[in-house]
Amino acid sequence: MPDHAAKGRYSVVQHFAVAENMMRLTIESEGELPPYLPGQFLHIRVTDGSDHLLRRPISLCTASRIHKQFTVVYRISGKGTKLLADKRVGDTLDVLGPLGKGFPLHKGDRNVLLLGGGIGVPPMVELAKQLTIQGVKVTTIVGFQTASQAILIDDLSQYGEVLVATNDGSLGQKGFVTQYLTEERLAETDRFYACGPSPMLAAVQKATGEKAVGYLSLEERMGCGIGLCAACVHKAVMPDGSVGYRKVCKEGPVFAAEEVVFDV
Amino acid sequence: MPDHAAKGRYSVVQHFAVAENMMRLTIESEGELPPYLPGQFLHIRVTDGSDHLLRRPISLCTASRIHKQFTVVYRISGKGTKLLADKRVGDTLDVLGPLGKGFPLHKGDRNVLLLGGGIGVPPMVELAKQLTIQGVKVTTIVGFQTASQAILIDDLSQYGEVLVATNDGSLGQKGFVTQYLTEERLAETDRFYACGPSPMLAAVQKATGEKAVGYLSLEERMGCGIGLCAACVHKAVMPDGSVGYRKVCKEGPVFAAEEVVFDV
Amino acid sequence: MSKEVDLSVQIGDLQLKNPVMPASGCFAFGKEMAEWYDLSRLGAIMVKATTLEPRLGNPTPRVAETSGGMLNAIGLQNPGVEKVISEELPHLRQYEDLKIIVNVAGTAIDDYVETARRLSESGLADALELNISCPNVKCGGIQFGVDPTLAADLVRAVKQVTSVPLIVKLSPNVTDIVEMARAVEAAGADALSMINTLVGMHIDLEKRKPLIAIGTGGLSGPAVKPVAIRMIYQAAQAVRIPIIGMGGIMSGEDAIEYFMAGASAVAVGTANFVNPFACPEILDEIVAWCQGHGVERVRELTGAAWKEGEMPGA
Amino acid sequence: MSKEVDLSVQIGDLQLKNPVMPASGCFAFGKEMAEWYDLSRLGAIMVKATTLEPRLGNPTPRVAETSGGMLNAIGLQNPGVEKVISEELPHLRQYEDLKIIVNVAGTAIDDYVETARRLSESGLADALELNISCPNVKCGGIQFGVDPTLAADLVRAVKQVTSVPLIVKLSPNVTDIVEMARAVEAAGADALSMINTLVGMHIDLEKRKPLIAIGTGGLSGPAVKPVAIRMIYQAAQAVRIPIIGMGGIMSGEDAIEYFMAGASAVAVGTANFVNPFACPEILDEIVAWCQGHGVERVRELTGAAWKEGEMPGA
Ligand SMILES: Cc1cc2nc3c(=O)[nH]c(=O)nc-3n(C[C@H](O)[C@H](O)[C@H](O)COP(=O)(O)OP(=O)(O)OC[C@H]3O[C@@H](n4cnc5c(N)ncnc54)[C@H](O)[C@@H]3O)c2cc1C
Ligand SMILES: Cc1cc2nc3c(=O)[nH]c(=O)nc-3n(C[C@H](O)[C@H](O)[C@H](O)COP(=O)(O)OP(=O)(O)OC[C@H]3O[C@@H](n4cnc5c(N)ncnc54)[C@H](O)[C@@H]3O)c2cc1C
Ligand SMILES: Cc1cc2nc3c(=O)[nH]c(=O)nc-3n(C[C@H](O)[C@H](O)[C@H](O)COP(=O)(O)O)c2cc1C
Ligand SMILES: Cc1cc2nc3c(=O)[nH]c(=O)nc-3n(C[C@H](O)[C@H](O)[C@H](O)COP(=O)(O)O)c2cc1C
Ligand code: FES
Ligand code: FES
Repeated sequence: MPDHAAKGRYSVVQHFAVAENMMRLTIESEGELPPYLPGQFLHIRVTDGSDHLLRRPISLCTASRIHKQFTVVYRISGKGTKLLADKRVGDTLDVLGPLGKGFPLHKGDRNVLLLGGGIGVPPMVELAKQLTIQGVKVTTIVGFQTASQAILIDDLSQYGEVLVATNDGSLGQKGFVTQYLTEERLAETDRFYACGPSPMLAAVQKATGEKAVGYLSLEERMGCGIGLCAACVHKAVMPDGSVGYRKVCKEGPVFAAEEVVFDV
Repeated sequence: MPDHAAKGRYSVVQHFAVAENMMRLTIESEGELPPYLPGQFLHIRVTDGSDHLLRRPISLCTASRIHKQFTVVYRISGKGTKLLADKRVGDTLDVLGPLGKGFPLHKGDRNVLLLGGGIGVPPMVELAKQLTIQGVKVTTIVGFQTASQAILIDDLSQYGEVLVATNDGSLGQKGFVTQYLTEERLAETDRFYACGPSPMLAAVQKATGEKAVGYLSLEERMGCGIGLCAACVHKAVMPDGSVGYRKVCKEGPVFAAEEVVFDV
Repeated sequence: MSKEVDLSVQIGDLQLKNPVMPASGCFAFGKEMAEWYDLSRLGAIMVKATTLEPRLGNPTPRVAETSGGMLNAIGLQNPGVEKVISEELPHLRQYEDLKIIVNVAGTAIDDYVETARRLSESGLADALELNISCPNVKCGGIQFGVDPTLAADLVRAVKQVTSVPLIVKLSPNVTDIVEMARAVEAAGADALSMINTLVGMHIDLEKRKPLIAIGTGGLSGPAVKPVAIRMIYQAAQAVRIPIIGMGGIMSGEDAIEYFMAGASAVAVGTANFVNPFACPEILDEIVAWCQGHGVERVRELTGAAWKEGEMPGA
Repeated sequence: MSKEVDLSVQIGDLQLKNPVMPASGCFAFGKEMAEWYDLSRLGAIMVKATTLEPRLGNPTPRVAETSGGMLNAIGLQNPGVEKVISEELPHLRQYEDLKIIVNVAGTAIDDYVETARRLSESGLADALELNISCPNVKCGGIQFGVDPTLAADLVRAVKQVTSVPLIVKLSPNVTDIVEMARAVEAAGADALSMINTLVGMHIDLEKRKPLIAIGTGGLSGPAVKPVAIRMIYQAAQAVRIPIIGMGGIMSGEDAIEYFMAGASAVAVGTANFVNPFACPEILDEIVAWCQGHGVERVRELTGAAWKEGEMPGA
């Protein structure tokens, strides 16, 4: 089995609510952790039976190799995440991954911008951590519907300035994350990394345009999570330059921003 | 809701192995226990999801109104009972019942014979208890494949003599429970109560014949357990004297021995 | 307090106070369930298949569990139409506004017609459900269920002797459900109920033979819901008569899905076995869903998932 | 130590070292899975549907979860037969004794024939699987899958241009599976694979429209197993050609059930999504089951659940 393909049982060691319908889950491996990158996702079974067959993709939020722990933060949004939320400390979980292509780190970057919207915020934590370790200055812009849904601001603040936007203005500035993408800020940014709902990513792509290079992490419904089924495709520029469907689970979820094609 | 129709959630308070693949499970109600009779069964969901839809019928073994507890003893035989065996103390279970017609107790009986084979032994415990409380002298004959599968002999011994038969002679006498049904014993028996696999019950019916009256508790695969689906039928003499199919869940599982018709 | 939701629906000439009823064969003739709750909570009751003569049904085992569902092969066990009329139906009249829908099965046009005629004349059936789709008996009517011409002939014949609304229950074991739906509509059906069970099998590995005594059984439960939703979505847009939807309904949300696919009412089968209170709980959940989504009349939901411009019979 | 179990099976002229293979569309062209385990563990591999021209496939969402199963509407996304031959298949030749079965899809007889011809001539396909049953594309071959005459015509035409064994994949969305099986056998099919997916739908209640972008999708997973087992049990006794069984196989016991129903080999689809190691684990479980039950040759199990005297083609 190569480095990036791992299947394991993990024990739940922490599991608690961090905001309205948002849970923070820490799981621990018996053996060593498989290799991981910020932006990769864990593919989690929510039952052992055949009731909910498909795994749920949840981004890695942080990891600790020493403690053999992965942490994810997820929203209870449907039947599967509801079942997941019932798991108690001591229960075990069947997890694939971390899977997919994570956020590439570039030597020489000095200032980077992280953009997270809603449940796109979690992957920014491990990313901010790794960038900081490499001596990169990190600024994070996060957006939420409303204050009660805000997550991980404290975690992110450890690694640099955090700017907040909420749709209703109940926390930080009212509006979207893109309002912080001023000409000035983009000019001093070496690279950006974004994760969030499609409309946000499309807006980020538009706002950055020629002004900054960066990455977008996409979300699509998945069948397998490992490149077998072609369920998770998103329109993107193909290696040959044409526009086609690329697999988010295997070729992504992280794509170079300029490669991604959004239907308008 | 009438007395005999109850649906509730119970907490697991004890759950442990009592023999090879045999578990003893005690569950506790928050409120008062519903009414129960020996010979009735609990209809237990083994998952909350739609994976294993059907409930599993398990006979009441003993009950304690003061502790609000029911105890059952069951064999791990298939997928559902395997899942049931995974339940830990503190987990909750969705239970219907006790359901069905239990063993009728008759005033004036002085000597009764209980016959249990394999997983037909558990209902004899509550029956022996209630008979003893009414001052009836109880003799119990139990049969098992082999010594490692023997269950509940100590429990039953509290209420009178227990005679044991095993197919391989590893405990008690070698052979079947019917070997104990001597002319003499039947002559001094006011009534018998039997539960076990069909071949045993057919043998008991044959051996007792005109010599003793009693009851047989039948086992059939169930859909609903409450008389809706007609899955659980067994051939029996109908009220009008003809032979037809009667519902084991609702009209049984206990039938007068002479009513039951076995296909030979 | 939340707004009242108008639950009434119309199935042809049959006015139901609410759209939830137990499915045929999953509620016997109602007596057993009456011990659990007041049956007047139900919009209607679809009772067990009734045949001209008494039927003993199939040998056991008659049921098997499968992933997300179950197989059954009861085999139309019932006391015959005379006893159904004299002993099984009268007690149901005590429940206010509970419509009685009697499921009619048979082997040939003659016995179907005679059974339907007697039930219609009895005054104890508010509607008949023509079971042309029971997969569990040889000559049990399934040949009608998979052949549009035979089905239409049967519907026409039964229509002539009955004065109550005629609901035709379709089998999902066909290549073209729309063709079947259109055929029985053209022959005079007042409504459709769909779906009956899919034919399936489970093999007992130790015994090396089918677990169900007669071999095959009918698959029901959540496993079949996607097939039922698809068929109703297709059929409802091809006919003008209303549809009672069924197949794996376990919750209010499942029922809402059926409405959106094109059903006007729903029947609950297997769920009753899992939870005796399934029907009233599903009804409560429908109400809660409607209140949470600003839906004032449940009948507005029928066909809500159709593409713009797709109208029934259009 | 337990006895060795003879796992070899024969599908027409195709000799397989063991009876387990991934099902088409559930394993891409093998490259991704090769990162998880050594593909020589598999008896064969059924690769993704291949069409004459490249296909982009359907818009997303392409999958939905259902009780005990899933819906998919991928829409035959593939790079076209030329690229499949030049880029996708060659790497599979590195695996010892791994038979390559290429799933062929099309819209009309012509393109099916041309695709099959090129694959057969490439020397990279050990067998072809004719996909006449994909429910997820308009004109995607499903018309062939539900009409015995059309299916037979197609099989005859493809047979003329191919020299490798031809497996025909049947659709379960038909009234009479036996008629379909007989028709393609008579037309020259060397084997059958069954079943493809059942057509289903799931509605997104919040959006009030089908969740799958194109509306319907194909239902797979444990939910459909009873239907597949029943169809194989019926078809296997009506034809003489061997059957590769599929539909909801998640464990070795499921595979054994397929053998007993009449399959000679099994294909594993959805289970790969749940557990990447599904195929080798199922193979291990088959071995363990055989050892536990004194079965020396897995092929002895084929048809074990048939009634005495029921023999294939008899
Ligand atoms: C690469 C990736 C990373 C993600 N990271 C996170 C994260 O860190 N935190 C978080 O809260 N959520 C994350 N999501 C979204 C998360 O996967 C869905 O919210 C979750 O799968 C919903 O499952 P459910 O059981 O609640 O919903 P159900 O409706 O029961 O799910 C049914 C099926 O649909 C899929 N599905 C439903 N909604 C979505 C969705 N929005 N996106 C993808 N699949 C969906 C499910 O996976 C499942 O297969 C991520 C998604 C992807 C693709
Ligand atoms: C009235 C009654 C009382 C019973 N009391 C006891 C008891 O006290 N202790 C005990 O160990 N067993 C008892 N049984 C048998 C017990 O119900 C089965 O062993 C159990 O249902 C098997 O379930 P499973 O999940 O292990 O098997 P699975 O094979 O997963 O079950 C699949 C389905 O078949 C049914 N089924 C399988 N085997 C049987 C069987 N032998 N009898 C009835 N249904 C079956 C299951 O209920 C389920 O619906 C009783 C059965 C009945 C009818
Ligand atoms: C045990 C059982 C018995 C049934 N008997 C009948 C019947 O007599 N007549 C009929 O038309 N349908 C019968 N059905 C089919 C149901 O009415 C219903 O169409 C089917 O079960 C799908 O709904 P469900 O998934 O909610 O059970 C029966 C189903 C089951 C499970
Ligand atoms: C995502 C997905 C894609 C599929 N693609 C194809 C295909 O391209 N060609 C084909 O013949 N069958 C295809 N199938 C059907 C499977 O090969 C198989 O027949 C079906 O899924 C039943 O098996 P399962 O329940 O094990 O998945 C596909 C199934 C799935 C789930
Ligand atoms: S989810 Fe299967 S290919 Fe991406
Ligand atoms: S189990 Fe349903 S009637 Fe007895």
